[in-house]
Amino acid sequence: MKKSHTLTLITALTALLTSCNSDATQHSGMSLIQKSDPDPIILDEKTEKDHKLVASIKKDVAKFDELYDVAVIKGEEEILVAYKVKHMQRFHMVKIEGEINKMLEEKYPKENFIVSSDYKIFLEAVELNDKMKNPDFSEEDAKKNLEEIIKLKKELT
Amino acid sequence: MLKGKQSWVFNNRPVITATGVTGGPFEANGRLSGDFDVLFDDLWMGEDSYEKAHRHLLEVATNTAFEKEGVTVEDVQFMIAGDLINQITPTSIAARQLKLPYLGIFGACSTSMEGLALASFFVNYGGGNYILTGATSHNAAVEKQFRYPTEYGGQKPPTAQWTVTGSGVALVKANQGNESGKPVTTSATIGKVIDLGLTDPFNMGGAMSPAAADTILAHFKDLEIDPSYYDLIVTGDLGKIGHETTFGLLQKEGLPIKKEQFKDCGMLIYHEDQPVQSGGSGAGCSATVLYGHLLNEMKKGTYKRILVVATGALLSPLTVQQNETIPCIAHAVSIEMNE
Amino acid sequence: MLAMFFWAFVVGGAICVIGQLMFDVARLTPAHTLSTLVVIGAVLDGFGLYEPLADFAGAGVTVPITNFGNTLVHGALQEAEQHGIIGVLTGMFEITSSGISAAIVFAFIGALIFKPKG
Amino acid sequence: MGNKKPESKEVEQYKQFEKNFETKRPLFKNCLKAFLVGGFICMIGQAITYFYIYFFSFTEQTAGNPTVATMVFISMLLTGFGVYDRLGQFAGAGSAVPVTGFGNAVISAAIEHRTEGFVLGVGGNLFKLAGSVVLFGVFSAFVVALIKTILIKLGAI
Repeated sequence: MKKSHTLTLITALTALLTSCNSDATQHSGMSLIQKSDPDPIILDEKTEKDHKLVASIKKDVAKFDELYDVAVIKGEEEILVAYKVKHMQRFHMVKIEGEINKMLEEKYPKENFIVSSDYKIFLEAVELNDKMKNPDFSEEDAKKNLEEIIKLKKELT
Repeated sequence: MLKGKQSWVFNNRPVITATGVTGGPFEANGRLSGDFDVLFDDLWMGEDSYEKAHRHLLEVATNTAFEKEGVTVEDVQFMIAGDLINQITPTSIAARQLKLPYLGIFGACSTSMEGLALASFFVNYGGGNYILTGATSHNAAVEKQFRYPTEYGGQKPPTAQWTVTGSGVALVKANQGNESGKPVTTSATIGKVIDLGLTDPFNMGGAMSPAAADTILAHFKDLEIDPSYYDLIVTGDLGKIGHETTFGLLQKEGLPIKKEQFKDCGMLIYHEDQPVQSGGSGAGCSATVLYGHLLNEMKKGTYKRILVVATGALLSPLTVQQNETIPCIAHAVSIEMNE
Repeated sequence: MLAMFFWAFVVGGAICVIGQLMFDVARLTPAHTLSTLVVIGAVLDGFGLYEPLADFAGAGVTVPITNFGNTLVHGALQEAEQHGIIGVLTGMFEITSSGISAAIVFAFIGALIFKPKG
Repeated sequence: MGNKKPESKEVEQYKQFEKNFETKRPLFKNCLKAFLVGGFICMIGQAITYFYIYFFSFTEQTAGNPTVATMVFISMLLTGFGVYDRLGQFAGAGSAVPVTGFGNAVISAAIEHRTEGFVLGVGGNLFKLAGSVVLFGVFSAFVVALIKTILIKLGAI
């Protein structure tokens, strides 16, 4: 067989497997393996009322004992609620998502929610949370970032 | 001349005067590597397809036999040979290069003895001074045709067998009476097609056993002798399972055959630790082992008289897919040392 | 998440054991075995059982060939929701395509650069 | 056509007789090996899935496609280097059932028949082994999806 070709292939493979492992910070990186419990975030004008709202949302969602670790992000229109389901409960993930939606709709009729149990969404939420800590990460960027997350969630097949 | 129902006796004792035996890398690691004339360390043998490599095996074996005997194509009258590939093209194409009058034969893995029996018959009755006969198989080429692509990760059951990569050819020569110390063919028994309903292409040994047993029994019946006449009765490529089954069948028929005088080429050719499941198989199996190892042993004096029973499973991928049972055959040739 | 690896291993392994039993007990050829498994996957998704399994065991059920049947049905149903019956045909390869196209592309590349080892 | 002729007594007797000499397939050992190897392959698949979730914008739902593609790519390398057939002899269904086995079936056929040219050889034999999987996968999927869609349209579900 032709050595040169196979070499290129191997390098290609290794390149693929080792590429761009920079853009996941320690905190978010660990957030899949262990409970990270991020604080709720608010992306538009942060009134006392908003703070209460997101805190209570987080609390209410966390009440479901099928799941652990809840992240809440309040954008202008939508509120993103991402959570992790205890493994043995993953069979019922669809049902759980339904129940949470229902609960939120009833309890906070004014808000419109985007609920996801997807690791990726949670991961993004936590990353966004980290980025917020950085002062030169503007509110605009944050909002763009949230839109992207929501787009991700929408394209779930 | 015909003796009994299906056997010939060769009163003029045709001589197996020279042989050529080639093998592949897997055989080079085998138990009988010392008995091959030429061993290739690569399955491709410098050709660009397995089928061409297959043909190359036969060509090299043929030239080796010619050189040993010191003859050229001119001295040889006929070529009687075959292999396992569709329409035995590798052998036919080799015959094209050799420009010899050619009889292509197909007896699956029994081709070697079918050829030797016919060649001996011709020579015995003055049909030629020199007749070239032999059989060839190439593991990858045969796997490709009968099983899966060679790189496909299919699991072979313990009943499966490993197709030998190798070619064994012999020059059968009219006996001028001055042939002492040379092996001669004294009789042959042509087998019937026997099919006892086995369908598993991964258990050829089991399928071929009844054919082997039938031919062996017929041989002793026709020639009115018993197994003690031979130092060795060797089957072609039954493998472990077929070997034991056949031995069982022969005992059931009350044939006084002893375990130690009953062997199988498919079990001789490889080491225990080689991944060949039940043993070796293929047209090249009996050909390489007989024309290499066994004749060498006879010249050493280990055996005086042997009976070689080459077995063949006459199936094709098509018949297998159409759930046909496996028709099998076996041909026996008796070889003795000329005092 | 570590639990995910564990269950992927167990469930994936179990599916392979089923395959092995079809080889050795039912004496099916690989082609028959795999075809059967694909059909099973399709039927399971028809009953809506495949997705919960995938949520639970991840690659344990998305890597075995059964997933091929599952994704085919999935794509068909999704498309059917939007375009009605005809979507069943058009949507079939919506999701599955990657597996087949990858196999075809890499097979050709393989044929270009590799020779069978025998 | 599968000609199932009524089996004669002789055939029956011989089949029984032959069974005694046949080496039994090591069922338990085979199953164990299939379980371990198959499970391991799936675990690698899981790792690749998480790799795509982490470093690219794939969610749990969408990461399946790149994962399958990557597995098939790996199986091409293993097939080409002559490893996969040995693995198959050891693992049986453990390496045949995962999608890598599907890849191996297609790729091995392609490599094998290149000597007959790229059009008639590779092209003609590509799906020699895997074709049946595609056929039955697609057709059963069609039937299942059709039935389900009709039932939904009729409001049965």
